[in-house]
Amino acid sequence: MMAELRTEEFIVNMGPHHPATHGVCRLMLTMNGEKIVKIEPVIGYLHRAIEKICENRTYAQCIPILDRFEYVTSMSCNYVFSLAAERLAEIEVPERAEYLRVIMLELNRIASHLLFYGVTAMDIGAYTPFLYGLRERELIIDLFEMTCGQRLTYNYIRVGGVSKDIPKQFVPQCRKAIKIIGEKLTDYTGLLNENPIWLERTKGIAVLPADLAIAYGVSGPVLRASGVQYDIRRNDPYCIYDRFDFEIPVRPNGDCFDRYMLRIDEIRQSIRILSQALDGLPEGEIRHKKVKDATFKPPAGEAYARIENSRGEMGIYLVSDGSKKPLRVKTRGGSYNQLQVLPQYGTDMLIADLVANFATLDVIMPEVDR
Amino acid sequence: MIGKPVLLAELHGLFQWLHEKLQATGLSQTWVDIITYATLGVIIFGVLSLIALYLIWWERKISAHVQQRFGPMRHGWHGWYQTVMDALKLLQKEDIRIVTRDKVVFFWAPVICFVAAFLAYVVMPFGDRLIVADLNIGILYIMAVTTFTIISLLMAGWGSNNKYALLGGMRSAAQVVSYEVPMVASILTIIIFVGSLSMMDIVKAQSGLIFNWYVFRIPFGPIAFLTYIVAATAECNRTPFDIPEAEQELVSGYNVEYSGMKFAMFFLAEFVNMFTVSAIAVTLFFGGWNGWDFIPSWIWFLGKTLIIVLLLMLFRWTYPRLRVDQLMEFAWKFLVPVTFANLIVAGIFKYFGWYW
Amino acid sequence: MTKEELAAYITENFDGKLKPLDSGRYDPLFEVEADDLLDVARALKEDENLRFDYLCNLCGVDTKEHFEVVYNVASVSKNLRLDFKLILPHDNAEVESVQEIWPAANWYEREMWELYGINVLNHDNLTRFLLPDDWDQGHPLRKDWDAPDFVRLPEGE
Amino acid sequence: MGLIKKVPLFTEKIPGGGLVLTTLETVLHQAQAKSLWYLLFGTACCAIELMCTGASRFDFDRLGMIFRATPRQADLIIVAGTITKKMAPRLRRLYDQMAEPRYVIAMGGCTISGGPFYYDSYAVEKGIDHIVPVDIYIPGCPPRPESLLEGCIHLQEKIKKQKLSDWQEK
Repeated sequence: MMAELRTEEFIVNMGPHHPATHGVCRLMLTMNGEKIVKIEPVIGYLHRAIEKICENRTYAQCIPILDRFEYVTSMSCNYVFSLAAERLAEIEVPERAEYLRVIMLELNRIASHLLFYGVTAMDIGAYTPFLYGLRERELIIDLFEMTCGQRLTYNYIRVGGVSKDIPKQFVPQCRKAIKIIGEKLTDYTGLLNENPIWLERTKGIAVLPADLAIAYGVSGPVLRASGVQYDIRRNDPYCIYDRFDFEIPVRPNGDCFDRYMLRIDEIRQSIRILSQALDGLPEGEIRHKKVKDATFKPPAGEAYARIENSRGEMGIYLVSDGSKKPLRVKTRGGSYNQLQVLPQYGTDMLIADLVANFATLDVIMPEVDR
Repeated sequence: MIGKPVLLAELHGLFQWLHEKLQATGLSQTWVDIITYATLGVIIFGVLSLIALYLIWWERKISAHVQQRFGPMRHGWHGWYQTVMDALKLLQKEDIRIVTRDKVVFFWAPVICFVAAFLAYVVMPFGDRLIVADLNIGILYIMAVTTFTIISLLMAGWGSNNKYALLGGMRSAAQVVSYEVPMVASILTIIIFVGSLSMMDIVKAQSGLIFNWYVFRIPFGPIAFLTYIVAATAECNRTPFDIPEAEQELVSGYNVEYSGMKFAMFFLAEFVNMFTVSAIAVTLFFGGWNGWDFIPSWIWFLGKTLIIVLLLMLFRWTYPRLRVDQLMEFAWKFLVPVTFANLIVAGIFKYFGWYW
Repeated sequence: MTKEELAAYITENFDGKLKPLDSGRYDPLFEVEADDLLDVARALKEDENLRFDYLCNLCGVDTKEHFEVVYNVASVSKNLRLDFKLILPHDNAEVESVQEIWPAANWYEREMWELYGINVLNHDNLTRFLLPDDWDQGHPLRKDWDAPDFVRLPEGE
Repeated sequence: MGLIKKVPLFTEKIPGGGLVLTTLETVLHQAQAKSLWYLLFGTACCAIELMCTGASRFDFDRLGMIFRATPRQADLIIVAGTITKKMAPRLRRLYDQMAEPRYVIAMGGCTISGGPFYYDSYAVEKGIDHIVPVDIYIPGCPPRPESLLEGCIHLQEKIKKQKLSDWQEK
C-alpha cells in the first residue's frame, strides 16, 4: 500500500506588496497545495496615527486629516465628523447645505462603487472593466473638482454646513453625468453578468452567513448581500434622507456575485436620490452663522455619529472637554470588521477564490489601520 | 499549380535563383546544405523576432483601443518603435543571480522556452514552395516540439526558489498537458480528411477557393476549429486560461524571479508561440497560403495569421480568468469528449466515403 | 421605541447596574461597573425586546485623570442604539473581554490594549498588530505619552 | 577628436534625430528613458491617483510605461502613499530586489517629508530619501495625474542626460 504521501502545509505571504491586496494588507496564508487552510491578516502597514493627530488639532483642522482616513470616499469622512460635532453642539444646518451634503455623499458613493467595480473585475482577471469603471468615475471627479478644487481629498463639508457653494454649471453637468452613468451600467453588467466564466468565478463562492456577519460587526453592502435589511440611512436616519424615496437593495445568498451585484443596484438607487435632490435643491446660505472655523468650541460631552458609507458603517466617536481641540476622536470604518471576519469564513477554498472574495469585500487599508 | 507567380513577389523564385548560384560555386554538397539551412535559419529567426516585436506593440495598441485609451503614442508615429526600445532596455538590465541551489535549471529555462518557440517553424508553409523542410510528418513534429514549453515553465517555476513561481509552474504544467489532448484530437480530425501529415499536402488539399477550406467542412470543420482555438489559447497561457502568470494571484507566476534578457526571452517566446498557434490554425483550417494569385501567397498566409492573432488578443481583453479546477474540468469533461466524438464520427464518414 | 422609552426601559429593567449619564449628546449613555460588565452585556444581547447584537464601536478614552472604555452597541432587528461606558483608574486599568458576546470586539480590544495599555482579561490573542513589531516606546495614544522623535504641532497665535 | 564630442549636437539638428551618428550612450539611455516599467506599489491616497493616471483619461501607456507586478521586471518604483515605520523595511527590500538601472519617484507629500502626518504622528517615516535614493519628487497631496505625468517626463529627461560614467558609482 503506497505510504501516505507526506504533504506539509507551507506558508505563503500575500505580502504587504501584492497586486490583489488593495494597498498594504498582508495575509499570511497557510496553504495545503492550492487550498487555504488558515488566513491570518497582518495589518498596521498604513497606521498613520490619525486619532493621535486629531487630538492636537482644532475642529476645522481635523477635517483635512480625516479626509485621509478613508480616501476613496473622503466626503463621507468630512460629513461624519461634522455630524458628530453638530450633535455635540446641537447646531442646525441650513436647508441648502443639507441638500448639497446629500448630493456630495451620493456622488462619492457612486464614485467609490465604480472604483470597486473596476478593481474587482481586474482581480478576477478581466482588465477592461477597470478602465471603463474609472472612465465613468472621472465624470464625478470633474464635478468635485469644480466645487472644491481637489480630485480625491475634498475638505468640503465643514462643521455647520459646506465650505463653498456650487458653481452655476454644476447642476446641469451633474444631471448629464448621472444620465451617462445610468446608461453605462447596462454595458458594465452586460460585459460581466452573462459571462459564464464570471458567473462560475463568483456565484456561490465564499458565502458569508448573516449571523456571522452581524456578530463580527460587518455592515453596509456586504451585510445586505447576506440578506440582512440594515441600512443606516433608513434604520438610524441622519441628514435629510427621509425626504427621498429610494429602496435598500438586499440580496439573499451572500456570495461574491451578490456582493458585486448589490453595489451595482446601490449605484442605481444613488442615482434616484441624486435626481430628487437636484430637483429639490433650495436657495439659501450654505453654512450656520455662528460656526466660525477658528473659534468653534462645542460644549463638553460625547457623541457617536455614524453614516452609511460605501464600505459599511462609518462612525466617529467624538469626546469634547469644551476646548478648541477634541479630547478623543475614535474613527470606525467598515473594512475593519470585514477584514476581521475574513479568516472565519474565508478558508478551505482556492487562492483564486480568496482573491475574488477579498475583492468583493472591498477592503481598503486606511479604514483598517487608521 | 495555382497561377503563375507575379515577378519577384513570389519569393520562392528568389530562393531558387540563390540556390542555383550557390550550387554553381562548386562547393561540396554538404557545405551547400549547411549554408542554405544556416541562412534559412537566420532569416526565419530574424523575420520571426521582428514579427514577435510587432505583435507585442500590436497587443498594446489593441488593448489600449479596446479600453478607450491611446497606448504607446510618443515614440514614433503611434509608438511604432516602442517595443524596439523595450527590447533595448531589457538588454541593459542587470541579470540578477538569485540564491537557488539549482542554478542550471534557473538559467536554462528561458533558453529552452525560447528555442522551442522557434523550432516549430521548420515545417511551417509560409507560401508557395516557401518552406524550410517539407517533412512528411510535419504536424506531428510541431506537436512534439511545442510541448517543450511545459518543461521550461516547470524548470522556471522550480528554479526560481520562490513559492509563487512554484505554484505558477505547477499550474502551467497541468494546464498545458491537459489542453494538449483536445488540441491534438481536433488536428487529427483534419488529418483524416487530408490523409497525410505533411503540411504542404494539407495546404494542397485545401487549394481552390474558400469552399475547399476545412473550416467549412460542416460539421467537423467548425467544431474542430473551435476546440482547436480554445485549446490553443490555453496552450500559450493566454486569458481566459492565463493561470500560470495570473497577476492578481501569483504576482506573475513562473517569471517572478526573471529580469532583463531572461524575462525578455519568456516574453518573446510567448508571442512567438501565439504566432505559431495561429499559423497552424491557418494552415489546417483556412487553407494556408491559398488565395487569388494577384496577391503573393506569403502575404495571404501572414494576413490570415494576423487575423487569428487578433482573435486571441481580443480574448485577453474581454474575458476574466478561470480558476484552476474549473480549467481542468472544462478540459477533461467538455473539450476531450467533444473532440473525440468529432474525431470518431469524422473517421466513420471518411471510411464509408459519405463526406461531401 | 424612541430614545426616551429606551432610557426609561433600561433604568427600570437593569436595577441600577446601568446608571444614566447626561454627557451623552445624542444617544442614551449609561455607566456600568467593571465587575458586572459581562452580565449587563449578556442581558442587553439576550433581552428579547432589546436584542443589542451589533457592536458598532469599542474604544478607550484617556481623560488625564482616568481611563474610560466606551461601548456603542446597536440592535439590527429593533433599530435601537445605546452607548455605555466604564470608568477605570489611570494606572494598571483592567477590563473583561466581551468577546464571547460580541465577537467583533476582538480586534477593538486588541487595538485598545496596544494603544492605551488597558489590559483586557481572557482575550484570546492580545498581541501587537498596528505598531511596528520592534516597538518599545509604550502606548502612544495616552495623553502623557512622549518620545524623542515625536514632533508636536507648534501652538498657533 | 572634437567631432565625437559634438555628435549629440548633430543628432538634434537632423530631423527625427538620425540614429546613425549617435554614440552608444545616447542610444542606451534613450531606450531606458522610453520604456520605463513601473512597479505596482501604492500604499495610500496617491495609489488612487496612480490608478487614475494609468486609466483611460491620463494614460501612462502613451509614455511607454506599463505596470509590472514583480520588482524584478520593474525599473521604476513610484512610491505612491505614506510610508510608515512598519512599511519602511519592506520598501527597502523591494528596492533592493529591483534590477540595476532603477529609478525612484517619490509621489506625494508623505514621501517627501511626511506630508500632513509630519506633526503629531508617531508611526510615519518623515520622507523616504533616507530609505531609498530618490530621483524625482512630486509634491501634492495627492498630486494631480498631470503632475505625475510631468514628473515621469522629467525623469525621462534626466535619464537621457545621464552619462555612462556616473552610472557606475550610483
